[in-house]
Amino acid sequence: MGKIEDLQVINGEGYQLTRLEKVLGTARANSVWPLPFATSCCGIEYMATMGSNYDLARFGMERMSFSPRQADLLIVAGTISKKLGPVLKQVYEQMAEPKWVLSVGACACSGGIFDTYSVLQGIDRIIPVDVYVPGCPPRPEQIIDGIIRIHELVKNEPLRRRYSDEYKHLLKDYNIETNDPEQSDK
Amino acid sequence: MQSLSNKRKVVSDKPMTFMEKLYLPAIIGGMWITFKHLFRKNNTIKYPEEQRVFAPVYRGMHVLKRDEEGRENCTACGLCAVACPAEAITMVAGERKKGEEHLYREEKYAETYEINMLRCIFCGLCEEACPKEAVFLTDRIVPTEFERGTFIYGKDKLVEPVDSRIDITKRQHTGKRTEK
Amino acid sequence: MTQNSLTNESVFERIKAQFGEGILAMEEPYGMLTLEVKPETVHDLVKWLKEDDKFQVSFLTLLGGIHYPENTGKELGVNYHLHSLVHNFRIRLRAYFPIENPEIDSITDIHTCANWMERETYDFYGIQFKGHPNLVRILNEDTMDYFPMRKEYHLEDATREDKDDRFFGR
Amino acid sequence: MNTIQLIVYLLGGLTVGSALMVILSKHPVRSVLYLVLTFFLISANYIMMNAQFVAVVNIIVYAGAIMVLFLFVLMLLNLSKENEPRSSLLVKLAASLAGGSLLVVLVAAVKDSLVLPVTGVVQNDGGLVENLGQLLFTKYVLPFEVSSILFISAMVGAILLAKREKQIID
Amino acid sequence: MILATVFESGISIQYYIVLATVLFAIGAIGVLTRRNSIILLMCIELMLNAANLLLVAFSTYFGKADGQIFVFFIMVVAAAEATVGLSILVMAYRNSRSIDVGIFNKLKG
Amino acid sequence: MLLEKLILVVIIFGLSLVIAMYSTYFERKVAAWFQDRIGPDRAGPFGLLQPLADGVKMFLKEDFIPKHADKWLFIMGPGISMFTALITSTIIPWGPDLYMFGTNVVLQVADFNVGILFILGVLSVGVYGIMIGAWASNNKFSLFGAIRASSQMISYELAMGVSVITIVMMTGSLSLRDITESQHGFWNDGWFTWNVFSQPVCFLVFFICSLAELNRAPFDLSECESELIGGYHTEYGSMKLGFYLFAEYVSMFISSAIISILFFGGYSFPGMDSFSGNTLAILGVVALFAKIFFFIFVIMWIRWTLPRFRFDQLMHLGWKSLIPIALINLLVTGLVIAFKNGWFN
Amino acid sequence: MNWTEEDEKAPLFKQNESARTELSKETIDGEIATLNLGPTHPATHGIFQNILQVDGEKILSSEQTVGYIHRAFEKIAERRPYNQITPLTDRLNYCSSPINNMGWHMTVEKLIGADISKRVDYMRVIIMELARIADHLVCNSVIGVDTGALTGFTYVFQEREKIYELYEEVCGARLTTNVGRIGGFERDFSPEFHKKLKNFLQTFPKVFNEFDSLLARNRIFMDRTRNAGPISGERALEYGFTGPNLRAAGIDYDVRHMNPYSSYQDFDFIIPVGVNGDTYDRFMVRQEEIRQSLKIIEQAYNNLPEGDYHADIPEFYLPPKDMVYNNMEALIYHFKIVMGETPVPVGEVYHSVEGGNGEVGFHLISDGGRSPYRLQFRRPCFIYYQAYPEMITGQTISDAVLTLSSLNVIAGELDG
Repeated sequence: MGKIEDLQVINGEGYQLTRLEKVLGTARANSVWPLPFATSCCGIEYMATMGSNYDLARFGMERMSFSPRQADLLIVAGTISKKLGPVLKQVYEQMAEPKWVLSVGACACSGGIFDTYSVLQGIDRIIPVDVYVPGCPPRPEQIIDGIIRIHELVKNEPLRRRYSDEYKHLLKDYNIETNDPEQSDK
Repeated sequence: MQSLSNKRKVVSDKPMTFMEKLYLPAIIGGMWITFKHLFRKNNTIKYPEEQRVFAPVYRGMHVLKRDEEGRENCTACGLCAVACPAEAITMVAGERKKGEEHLYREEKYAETYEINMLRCIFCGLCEEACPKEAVFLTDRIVPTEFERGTFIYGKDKLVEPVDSRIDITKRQHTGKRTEK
Repeated sequence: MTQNSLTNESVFERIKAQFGEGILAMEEPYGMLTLEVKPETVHDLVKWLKEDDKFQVSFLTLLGGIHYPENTGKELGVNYHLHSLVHNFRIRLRAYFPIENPEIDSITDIHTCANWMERETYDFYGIQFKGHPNLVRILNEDTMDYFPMRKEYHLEDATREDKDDRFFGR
Repeated sequence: MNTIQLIVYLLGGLTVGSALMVILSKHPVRSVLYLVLTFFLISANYIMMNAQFVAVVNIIVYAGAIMVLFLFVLMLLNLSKENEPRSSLLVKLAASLAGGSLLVVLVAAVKDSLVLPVTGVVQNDGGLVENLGQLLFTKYVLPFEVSSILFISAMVGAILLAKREKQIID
Repeated sequence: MILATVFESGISIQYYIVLATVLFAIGAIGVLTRRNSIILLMCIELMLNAANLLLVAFSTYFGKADGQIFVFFIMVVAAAEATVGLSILVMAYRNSRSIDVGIFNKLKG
Repeated sequence: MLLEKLILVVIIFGLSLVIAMYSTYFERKVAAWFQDRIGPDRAGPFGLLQPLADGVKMFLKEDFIPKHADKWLFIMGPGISMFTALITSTIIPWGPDLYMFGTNVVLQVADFNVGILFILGVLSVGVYGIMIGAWASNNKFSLFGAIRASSQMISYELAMGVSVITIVMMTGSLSLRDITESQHGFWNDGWFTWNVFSQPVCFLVFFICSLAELNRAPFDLSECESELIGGYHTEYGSMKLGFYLFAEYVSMFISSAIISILFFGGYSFPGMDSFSGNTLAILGVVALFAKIFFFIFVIMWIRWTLPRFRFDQLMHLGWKSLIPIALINLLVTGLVIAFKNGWFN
Repeated sequence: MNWTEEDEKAPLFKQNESARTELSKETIDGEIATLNLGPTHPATHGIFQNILQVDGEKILSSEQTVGYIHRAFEKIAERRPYNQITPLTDRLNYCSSPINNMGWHMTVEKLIGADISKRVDYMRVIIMELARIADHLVCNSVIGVDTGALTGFTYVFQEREKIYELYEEVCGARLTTNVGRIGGFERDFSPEFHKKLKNFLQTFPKVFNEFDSLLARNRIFMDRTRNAGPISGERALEYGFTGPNLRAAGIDYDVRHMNPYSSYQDFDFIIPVGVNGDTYDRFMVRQEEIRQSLKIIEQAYNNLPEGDYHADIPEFYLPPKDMVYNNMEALIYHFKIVMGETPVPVGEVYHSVEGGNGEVGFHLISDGGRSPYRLQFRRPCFIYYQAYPEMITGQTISDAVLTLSSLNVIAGELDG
């Protein structure tokens, strides 16, 4: 992921439309509701980020939605073991489009020091990741950095990107079904 | 069971008083506490605009130091790689050729020196392990990225530029830590 | 502070008198009484220690396996750390058995908390605890087909590709 | 046909339609919802007849309380389409026939027996609360009290019935 | 804000009689056809409501409030019936795992 | 006449929606102030565009209906919630009459003669939105939320009704306009005119019950996220969730209005007799809104201070404390009224 | 996460089939629902799954699945040199990592027989008690959050942030501190640390009392927590409880008092205990322990002896950098320590410290090699979490959530 610029070229629209998309994108970026999938140490730092000193609410992000249906941003913070992998994938699949993934901390990004038989070596093996935040655990500053990156992404993302072939292809690589509105009736 | 120490004190056996049973006094008390906070100055650091000052010994992004003459300190001894619990450091040693004395301080140097910032746990063991005062952690934070590949930091990102040195003098792991 | 009224010697003597044959060896590394016990004796000994009025070794601190691939016939072992809170006295028991037939009596009927510890030990080392109510894997996936803590198995995840082993001196 | 007539006939049609849906819906939850709709429409009829108080009370009591109770029980029992009991086609047919003939007989009987005086403009404020209150607490005070007793006994009975007793389950 | 009554605009009382009768018959048919006992109870509620409708209609027609008073009594009865009926159903469901009316044939001695 | 009412309806609905929108913003800000934080400040100046951003986000979100959900009911649930939340606003008297364009504009959509009963009726129907939506989602946590919500609402409606009856007895009318008028001004005959001073217990009961009916903390059991994830709206996303959340804030606005009317004199304010005409009308509307905003703030304040009840404790509070208190209060009030009217002589 | 019927058929759920069969067959019928609390339910702060059988709100039985973040600490420990195990211990109970760090250092020091000075002991006590405060603050504020009172959480987290700053001054990290070395500390307390610690000792009690009065005597909170997840002292011992959870059940077992380490015998502190072992007791015990910790910190800080901040063990404690550069002997030691070549005595040692959640033990078996032959951690969470089903049976779902948060089960420690 991350080739947003390319996609924008592909889906190039008229100037007015792009402008509207910019406005909508900015609005969307200011209301990204996170789903904290916090398993271990990074979860505590995430709590600190939510706390008064760093105040994630400034970005309109204090409404945590533990239900994947309502979330826009999946924050994976902490070790994901191979046992937990399917759960994470399921949560990702349950989220409604558009959705983004922030991988917080060394464990989620790459397994960190836990290069062991039981730990998944990076969540990007099972779900697509938009932004990586290094650190073990990252400081709240870094988590906010990552969130600002996500906001950049949201701002510049064309509305139709989620229907593009590239995106479908990407999900197919991960064996994730796209939940088309037509399919969900069944 | 009898007391194992003689210092025990029961802390949670106070029965509810009548006033407490009425709910309201405690509720009003609680609301008064929160109300007082309404007028208190907030403690928030507006992060991207305001930055908190990190401790001088903060373990953030690494730097490969140069000495006073601008030569790289690293001699590719590999101790940092051995000391790394996350096995995030990779290096290839190279022999210094003639005419490169202004670049490298010792006869050997690191041709490539890579830290996988996604693996790194910023424990600071590499800094301690380095006998040449070459690798240090600094109070800068590693930026976030979109791509996984960009987190393999090579010498281009790690070695400090000659013209903008990174101050690590406050770190107590530096050579200034003389004692006795 | 409760006085440490029990000494290693006194405890050992009483145990020896009671279980004689079952005790194979006695050590005192760093002051902690360590007994090597026949696998068959462990259950009775733990029970006796708990029920004995004088000792009241009623707290199971730790239970874990160990693997010595070189000790033929005694490859696998189980460590028990017991603690008498009243006397503040700690004792370590150990039993070894061959890797072909790693079996020992479960002590879940004496110490409830041994349940998960035994499951964990089974999960790690494949030690069978006879009489355990539900001896299945606890930390690893049910589908795992080996016992990861045995010395012959690798620690690392085989799928990691961002590492070049030549540089780590291992 | 003036507007009010139109509204009244429309309301009547809708009422009958939604009442029909109550018995035609496959799913009990939908039946409940259609019945709620029916009650709303009946309340609308009451309002058309200038009986606002009865209308609102109808909504509060039927839609707001009784039907919530029904829905609640349905949710608690977690009934789905699968375990919905079905009657055979024959039974359905016979029942519809019987019901239909009942309808015909009723309508015929009621229609024929009616010899009502043509009323002029009736001074009607019967829907207002004061009148109802006056009547309820003077003329009908005994039935009122009796109904409250009925209500209490129904409550006690319901609680007794719903209260779980061990031996009944076993 | 008092609406004029419908009877002043030319609706005859027969209309309400027929409407109430139809509703009553629908309820009756429901009772006969459905086997889900909760729906049976609901149909009984419907029949009671048909009666209510007629009572209110006559009460308005004659300009006397007595009819509406009876509506309240019917409501009380309906509420009582619903609570007791539902609790019996829940009870029966606990015992037999079904809400089919057929289960009540066990009541036969 | 009809056009006038139509305009009023549009204005009131629009106003309710705007106020609900900004209540979400206000709630976040209030929470932030209580917690030594800043709150939303990045969307627009002081974060004022935050509700708009949320709205746009929700509109653009994929409209998802879970596979096992009952499709129509799933869509109906939020709709019913929204509808019942909005419909109550029609009978609220917003202020004294306004003279405009030569006619007398009544700032009330409908002066329903059984106004209070209407409110109770709508409230009792409001639970359907939650129940239907939750049941249709086919999710156990939702179902738990629905069961909690419905039993909670039914139970608290009783105490609420009894406390309302007390007020009705004091006033002798079910119309909200009459109730407001009976509390005219602030001080009359050596006593306060507002009901809160003569019926403090009744006010307390009513206030607690309206918190429970609103599903607000400390009674937010049907959606408490630490136990039931999202409660009844667990499976909802996009605008349907938005409807639910919106409905909550609209109801909050309306209940604050009703509390102000029943106990704080509605649009009356101290010294209102020295004004007349349009000035009085406008000042009255301002006074009512000031009271409404104060109660919205109090409700939020309570939410960010108190822990929530457990379900059985909630039921105990409702049935064993509030209903008896309300009944005793009713009895005492009745006796006092009877005594005043001289029925004992 | 929400498990719909579809999800129950997913293979993930099938994995735990073996565990589910334990539930008695009779209980599963129409009125009794199976509720899946976790793995990603907001109440299971870490990751563990509880399959509850509920009748209405009442819990009839439950079955746990753990191991969702199993990271194989003990296996890693067999492959890493002694000094590289410190970062591992950070991640056991990450709410109070310094205690684990220190416990590990003390274990190794016990093995090699190092002589630790009083100053190091006292410095360790200060850091460990700060960690205990941080740990208990997380637990208690999360109990508040789970009861719905979010505001208290934000108040104490501001103070926790100050503890982070203190850690940062000492070691350079906030959460996974990796503080201290075998033999002492890597550096002395900086002047900034002294300033911040004094400030913390001054401001903390006020904020803490505010938090306390928001919850402790509020009837709603008391009703919620009293009799929620109770356990008797005997059962608690049976289940291997230690730490605050055991003390809440009325048994005053505290490693700091029973087997004093790091000069804890010098300090005067009481051991708070509860009565019923319910959530309220656990909450109150932790509250009181925070006060006691503050007292200990004050005592240790006021009596901080002069001296060196590390023991004189050149084989294990890294020499200063300039000596490495100039002194051959230091250079050799440096290489040996970093490569893990220093000889370690063969032996077996068990050392335990009072962690945030109870007795954190290190059973270290050394064969003289560069890494431990076997290192087993006594992870208190793992041991006592098995009591959870017994504690919540017969309680409501709300109680189960509260019990879970008041037990303070840290997933990292649980799954090892």
